[in-house]
Amino acid sequence: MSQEMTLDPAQGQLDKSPAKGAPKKRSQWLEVWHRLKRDKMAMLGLLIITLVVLAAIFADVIADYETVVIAQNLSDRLQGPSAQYWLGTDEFGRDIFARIIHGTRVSLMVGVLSVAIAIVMGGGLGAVAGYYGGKIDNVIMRVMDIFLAVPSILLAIAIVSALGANLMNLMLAIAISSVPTYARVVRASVLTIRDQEFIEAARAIGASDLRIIFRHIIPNCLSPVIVQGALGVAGAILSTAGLSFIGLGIQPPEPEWGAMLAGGRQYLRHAWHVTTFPGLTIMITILALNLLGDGLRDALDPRLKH
Amino acid sequence: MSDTILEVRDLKKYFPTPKGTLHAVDGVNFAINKGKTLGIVGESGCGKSTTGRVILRLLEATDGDILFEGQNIRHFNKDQMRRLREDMQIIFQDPFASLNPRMTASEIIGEPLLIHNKVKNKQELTERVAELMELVGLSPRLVNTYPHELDGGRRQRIGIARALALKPKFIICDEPVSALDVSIQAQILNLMQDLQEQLGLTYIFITHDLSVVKHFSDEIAVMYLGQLIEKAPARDLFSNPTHPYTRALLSAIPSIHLDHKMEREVLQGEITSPINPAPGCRFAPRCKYAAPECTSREIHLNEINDGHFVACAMAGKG
Amino acid sequence: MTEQANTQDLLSIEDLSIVYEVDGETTYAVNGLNITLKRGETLGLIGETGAGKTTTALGIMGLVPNPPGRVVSGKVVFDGEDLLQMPKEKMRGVRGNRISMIFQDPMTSLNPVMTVGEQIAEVILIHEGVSKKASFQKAGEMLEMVGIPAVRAGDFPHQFSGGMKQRVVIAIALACNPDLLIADEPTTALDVTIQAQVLDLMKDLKSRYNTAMILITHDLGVVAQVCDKVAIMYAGEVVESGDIRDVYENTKHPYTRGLFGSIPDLDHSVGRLNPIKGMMPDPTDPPSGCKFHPRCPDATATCAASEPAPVLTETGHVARCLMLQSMVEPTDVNRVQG
Amino acid sequence: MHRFILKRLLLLIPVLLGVSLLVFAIMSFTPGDPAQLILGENAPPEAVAELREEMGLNDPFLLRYARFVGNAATGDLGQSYTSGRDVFDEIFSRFPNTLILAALGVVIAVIIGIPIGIISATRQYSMIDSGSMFFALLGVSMPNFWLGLMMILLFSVNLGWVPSGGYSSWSSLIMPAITLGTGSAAIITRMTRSSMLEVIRQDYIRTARAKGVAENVVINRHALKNALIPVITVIGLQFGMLLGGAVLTETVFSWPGVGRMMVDAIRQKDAPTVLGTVVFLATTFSLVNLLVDLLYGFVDPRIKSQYA
Amino acid sequence: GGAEEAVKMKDTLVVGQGADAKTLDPHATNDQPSSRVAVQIYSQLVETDKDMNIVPGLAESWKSLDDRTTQFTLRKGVKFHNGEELKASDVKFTLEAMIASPTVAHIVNSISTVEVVDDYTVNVITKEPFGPLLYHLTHTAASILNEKAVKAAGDSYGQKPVGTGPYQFVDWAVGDRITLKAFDHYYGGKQEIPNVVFRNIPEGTNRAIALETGEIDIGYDLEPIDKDTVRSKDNLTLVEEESFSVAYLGFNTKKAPYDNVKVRQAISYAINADDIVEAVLMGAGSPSSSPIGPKVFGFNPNIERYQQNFDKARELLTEAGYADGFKTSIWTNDNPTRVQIAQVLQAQLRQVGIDMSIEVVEWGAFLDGTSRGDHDMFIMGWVTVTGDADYGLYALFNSATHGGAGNRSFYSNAEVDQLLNQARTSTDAGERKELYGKIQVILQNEVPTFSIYDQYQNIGIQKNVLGFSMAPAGHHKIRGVRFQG
Ligand SMILES: Nc1ncnc2c1ncn2[C@@H]1O[C@H](COP(=O)(O)OP(=O)(O)OP(=O)(O)O)[C@@H](O)[C@H]1O
Ligand SMILES: Nc1ncnc2c1ncn2[C@@H]1O[C@H](COP(=O)(O)OP(=O)(O)OP(=O)(O)O)[C@@H](O)[C@H]1O
Ligand SMILES: [Mg+2]
Ligand SMILES: [Mg+2]
Repeated sequence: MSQEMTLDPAQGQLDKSPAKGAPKKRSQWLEVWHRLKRDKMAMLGLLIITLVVLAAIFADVIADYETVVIAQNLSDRLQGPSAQYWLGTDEFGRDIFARIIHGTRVSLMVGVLSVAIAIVMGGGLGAVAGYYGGKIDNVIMRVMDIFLAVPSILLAIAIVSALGANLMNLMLAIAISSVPTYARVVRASVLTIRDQEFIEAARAIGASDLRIIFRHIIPNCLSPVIVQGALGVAGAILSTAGLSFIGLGIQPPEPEWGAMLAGGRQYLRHAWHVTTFPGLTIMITILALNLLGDGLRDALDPRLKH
Repeated sequence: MSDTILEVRDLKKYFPTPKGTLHAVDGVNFAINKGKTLGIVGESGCGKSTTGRVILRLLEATDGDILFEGQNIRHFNKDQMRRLREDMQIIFQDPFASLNPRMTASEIIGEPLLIHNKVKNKQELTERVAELMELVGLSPRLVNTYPHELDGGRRQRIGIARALALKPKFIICDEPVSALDVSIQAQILNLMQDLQEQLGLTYIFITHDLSVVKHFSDEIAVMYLGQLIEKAPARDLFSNPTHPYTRALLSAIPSIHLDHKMEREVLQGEITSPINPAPGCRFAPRCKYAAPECTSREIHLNEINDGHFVACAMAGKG
Repeated sequence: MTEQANTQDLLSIEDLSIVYEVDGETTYAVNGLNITLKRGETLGLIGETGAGKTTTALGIMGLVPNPPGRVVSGKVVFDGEDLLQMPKEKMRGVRGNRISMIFQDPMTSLNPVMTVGEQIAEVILIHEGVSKKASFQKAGEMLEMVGIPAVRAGDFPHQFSGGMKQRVVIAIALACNPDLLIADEPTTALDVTIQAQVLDLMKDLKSRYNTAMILITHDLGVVAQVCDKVAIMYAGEVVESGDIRDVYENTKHPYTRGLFGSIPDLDHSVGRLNPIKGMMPDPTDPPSGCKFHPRCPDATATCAASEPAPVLTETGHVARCLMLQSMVEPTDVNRVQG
Repeated sequence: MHRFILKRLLLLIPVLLGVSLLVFAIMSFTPGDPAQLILGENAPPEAVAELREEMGLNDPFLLRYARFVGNAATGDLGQSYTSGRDVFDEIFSRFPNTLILAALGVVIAVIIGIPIGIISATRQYSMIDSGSMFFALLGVSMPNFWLGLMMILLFSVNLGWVPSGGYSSWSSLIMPAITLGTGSAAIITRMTRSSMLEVIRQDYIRTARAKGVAENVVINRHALKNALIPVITVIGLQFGMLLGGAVLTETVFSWPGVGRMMVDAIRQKDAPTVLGTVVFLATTFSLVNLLVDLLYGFVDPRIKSQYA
Repeated sequence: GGAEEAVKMKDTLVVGQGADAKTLDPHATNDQPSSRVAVQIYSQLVETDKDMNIVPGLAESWKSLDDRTTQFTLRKGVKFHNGEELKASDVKFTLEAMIASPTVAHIVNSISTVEVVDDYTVNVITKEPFGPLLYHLTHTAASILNEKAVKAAGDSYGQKPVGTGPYQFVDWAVGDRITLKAFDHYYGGKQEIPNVVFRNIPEGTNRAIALETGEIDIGYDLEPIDKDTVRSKDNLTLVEEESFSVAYLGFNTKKAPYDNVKVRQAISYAINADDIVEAVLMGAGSPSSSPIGPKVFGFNPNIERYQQNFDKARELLTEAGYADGFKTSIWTNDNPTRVQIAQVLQAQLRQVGIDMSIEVVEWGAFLDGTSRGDHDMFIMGWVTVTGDADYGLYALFNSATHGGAGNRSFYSNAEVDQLLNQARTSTDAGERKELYGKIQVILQNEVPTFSIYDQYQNIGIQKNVLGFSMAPAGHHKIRGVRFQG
């Protein structure tokens, strides 16, 4: 009908004020970031993680791999912290500081990649199970139950010892052992999202299953996955350290924190620094990831908005 | 009959549940003419939404026929369904749940156009979205906003724009205003009315708000536990409610007129479970006129007046 | 005169302002609100989402969550005592006993892991100083009174339907025979037929015990059927209040008129509704002057500049509109609401 | 209720079959010859070949698996390749150690975790809250074995208060249980806190306050029971985890538990022991979960009615 | 005072070791932790003293009837723990059962028949003359069992051992401890300490701590790093002695480039064993020049060690055609010491251009893979438990024992084969010694395995434990030990 009729009756003067419905594209992620920024603990976590990532990136600048990190210097064995060796040396006379710095690469890689693998596998399975439901759901989740019934550290040990201890297998083992967690998390959120009206709306406009899963469901169940992922990286680093502790971790001379810690445990009483510094590094990194993870959880949950 | 756009015959939708079969929709019949509005009212859980979803084939019917423009769409294949989606659309109750929180207004409105390849390029898409936004009264500056930044009224407008994107002939409105404040509710109702006039739309308007349905509909169908128990032109239904349940329902509406002293027909108890319902009139357990014959046989809709149908064994008997 | 009026009033809220402070943003939820209520009277508090109805109720109960909420100013004089100044311990003795409150959603207002009997008995046990056994006895009676067989006292909330839960909530609220009952949208979540049952029940019980009631709702119809007085809230302020008949029939404030124009009337058909344009203002950044001016069809330049004061209309109720102010002198609210 | 338990127990069967098939496959398709293992590094090849035949190791995989399942169904989990001992007996001789350690660990975790979680939640954003959450996080962040080593150093070596390892008296339990407990305590603290925060926001808590209920009663009576429901799952999961996953702690404290037995067996490729322990641990884990679900019923009447 | 104190005196000796015994059936296993327990429960026909001389055990005396037959005369009145008396039939039963057991048959497979002459006399006849027979019979695996007890227990004999030894089996908390008590009728007299407990404490650090805290009286296999602590404690004694154990680096001589002796020599020149001993063992061993330790009968003390010489190593590599080095791998199981050795080797070989990766392989797979020859290099240890060179050299270097039978370097040398056979069939000690000397010279030149070091045993003992005597084989008879005071 007339132009006037289609004019928005809601367009009062209010609309012109830039207050809430501001036209700039401020996605939810941006909001999350703004909320996260106010969480001091989370920011501390983020700061530490940034430092760790920087250490990983610039490791080669800080210390040369061939000559400092893996080269043995048996005359300088088990020396305490000094000006030359900031954090002392290990049982082969290698600079612990340099090894910790290079170790960030391995630890981060294992942590991030194994979680990424687990998210892709677990998330995919969880999404399919949750979306289709019924028999498919049942089969997938029963298989997950099987994996879940075995404590994850044992599963990881079994896989590593079956496949052999190397970086790839280690990541795979940690990934596989955490697949059910992600499958469950994703499935649970898919289940809540699946029944929401916007999914039905998408179906009503003729969207295909694939489009619905990728465009509508997955983006909406990312938040619990992100939280779980941040905590998962922490868990993966701990698991790696644990596996190294019983001799199934990263193999020498590659510097890995858990392996360093495990390698030094027989010197615990005589050369405290050999275990203490890698131990502290692990602890601080995990703590940072946990702080960030918790912060993200709060920031992503609008109900916790304070 | 040529101007019947949709006809539903003996539509049934049962859900299997652990406690038995849930008869959400149980033998519903009606027809709607082009450009008209059929209101469906009833209490929570009586099967209104399910009816709407089954018609759109968002749920598969257990039994019955759905004739859209003369074709039985229950047997349409995927491709036919896709094309049908251009003609039949839905607007949902909850403007907060029915929009993907991770998509902007323009993405949401543009999505049907993309899915159905209605636009050739980005620019055309932008233009079409802008047109649609104007149509539903959304300011162009809101293109990039996310749903959570908007109030319920604007969100509902996005939902309406999305439904209109494919230029449908027929829209099911599942409680489109019940989550909104009265002033916003009125704005949306006006908008929908305008759109109907402009675009010649046909609506099924589902609600539990009787005053809204009266205002909005040409014809009203009252549902109780999955069945239609009364259907009449709007005015007729309100002036001459026949089914005891309809009468109770109407008398329960609090009037804004102070002197309107209600003669309440207060119903005892609440709507009962639709799981494995007993045969006969489903309202009988709460009905003060119930007689043995109410439960001894199935009660069907009967035309008692011109266009006024009632499913009551006692109707006309006093 | 003023003295006398005050002692007569069961409840008198004076200039109550409540804010929520979240992330450095201040939400002005209730702004200089004035309400009075006598024993046995029922006040309908109407307003759209975010108008500050619930906050007002929580303010009376002393339950504004802090943080983030804070009572900035005002008095809540109940039976001669300012509740806001009352020590915590004493205030607990008032809550549930002399003033009780029914919350909006019956589905979530009951503790899912306690039997309904326990939940009713608890309030009796706290306030009436009776034995446990006696409190359960009375809880059973309360259930019967709201139309639920006493034998069901041992059931858990999830075993009840929505309407029954709402009755349990009412039973809790009325268990100690309060002087004032605040019901926050007690029927919004219910179907019309159930709503009718619950409203009837409340009306009945109220008249039996001569309880004063504040009924919060956004349904003008419910208020028309149940209340003696009405207060229309907009953006934290009462924009129009007074005797129900007066307000409904001599509506003075443009907002109230807008509300009436927004709802379809069952008895008179109109082609189109006549709603208020725009939407509720952002409570963290309320407009200057009259809060309603951006949406007001009659707004003039002065509306944006100066805040309206409460005005007594010729028929005797109060409205806050500059249009009226130019015609009628501002008056003391407490006096006119007698 | 009985039907629910029965159904859950029946559901356990496919899970256990899956678990055992998985492990059986891992053990079968990875290098390492059991016959060689049994006979040791000096055994002549002919003897090894003979033993392989005798043990049926040359049979097709599925046949061997079927044989295993058949025996397991009668409670025969076979003999350890390394010790020749009956796997079933060995598991049962060690299980009490594992059980008591896990139980005590969980008890410690609960004793620490729940009160801190509650206090933290009721004083959200206070110093107490940040402080206890920080310590909780520290608990999860500390590698278990490292904490264990440090404790040994302090309490056994330097102070001489408790034995450093093994299981000789109740005092040997203290350190391993604390080591296990801290990690779980942290998790339980977090869960309690967030669950409590969630519950405190609920309408029924407001209802309770509106009734005039004193604040501590609101927390302890109204909020806690509701908040504990998800916490119980976590406790159950932790308990299940500790039953089998306390490998590192068992290593650090020379604790003769089932988890350690399994890890040793894995490393020695002692297939029957590995299979036996895995199946056993999976069973206990699932039973603990079932128990938790039943416990739910007691705490949450909504759930109880579903079991009927 | 005194009497009461005596009552309160310790009545239990606690021994801590790094693993639990597997089985106490001596025929079912050959591992050190089991042997350490078994040796308390059982007795053998003959034993060695601490200078490796053969001394009487259950056999009071013995004599050679011909070069293949040895006649043993048994002590009379020796009781088994089940009350049975030791008879010649038990000896026959034991040795025959041993020959039938694939696990330990290699120790006695030279025996063809065992003849019972009378209840206290038994003849052991070998297939060929067999010089090291008596040494082999001192092995714990050759412990004399009671026929009746073995038959009665069936499959579970390993958990209910019955011997003639000083201590008898009481209880086994699997994975944790084995409890023994003094046997009243031990032929050597009842022991002073009534109870002995063997505890399983896998972590070296924990064993040392347990020693310090007094939780254990004797701690086996101390980590090198803990030696100093033990030494420095007033209440502890460190016993450090050479053992029969040699750690070696093996080459797969079937595979290129290790089929080239120059490559093996080059690697030998690239290694600095002193560094390994120092860094990994913290001095708890000595660089080795032979696959058998200095205490073993037949050891040749005149062999030169390889001294680290990178130039020479590179030269040899160039001659072998690997001037630029090569890529290779080394297998080890997850034993931390071996992993550390591998790491030092890795660093040392890098100096001559050999890029060696370390593969930590789980023990079962390790045995399996090395017996098939899947490996390049590997690290292993060998304990010449009998104390006789035959046990140390025959299985490791004979071309008939390739793979699982012991020769995991797949070394074949006709001359060595011949010398090994000659030495084992000779009964003349002087001749045998000379032959083994020769073999060791060849082996040191051809280096099928590079012997890294002879390992010391590090045992920590509470000062109040008296009378503990060392046995180079690593399992000590606690017999005669007592508490001070
Ligand atoms: N997917 C489903 N599975 C099982 N039962 C269902 C499902 N969807 C709806 N139902 C049941 O079918 C009945 C009708 O539901 P429907 O949503 O159609 O009611 P409604 O009239 O739209 O109610 P409301 O006014 O609350 O929206 C209800 O009892 C509901 O519980
Ligand atoms: N806990 C809180 N924290 C922050 N802001 C709050 C909180 N509770 C209410 N508000 C804000 O205070 C204002 C008034 O809210 P209130 O709940 O009193 O409105 P209402 O009239 O009851 O609305 P409704 O009809 O939706 O119940 C709103 O803007 C709301 O967003
Ligand atoms: Mg619906
Ligand atoms: Mg409210």
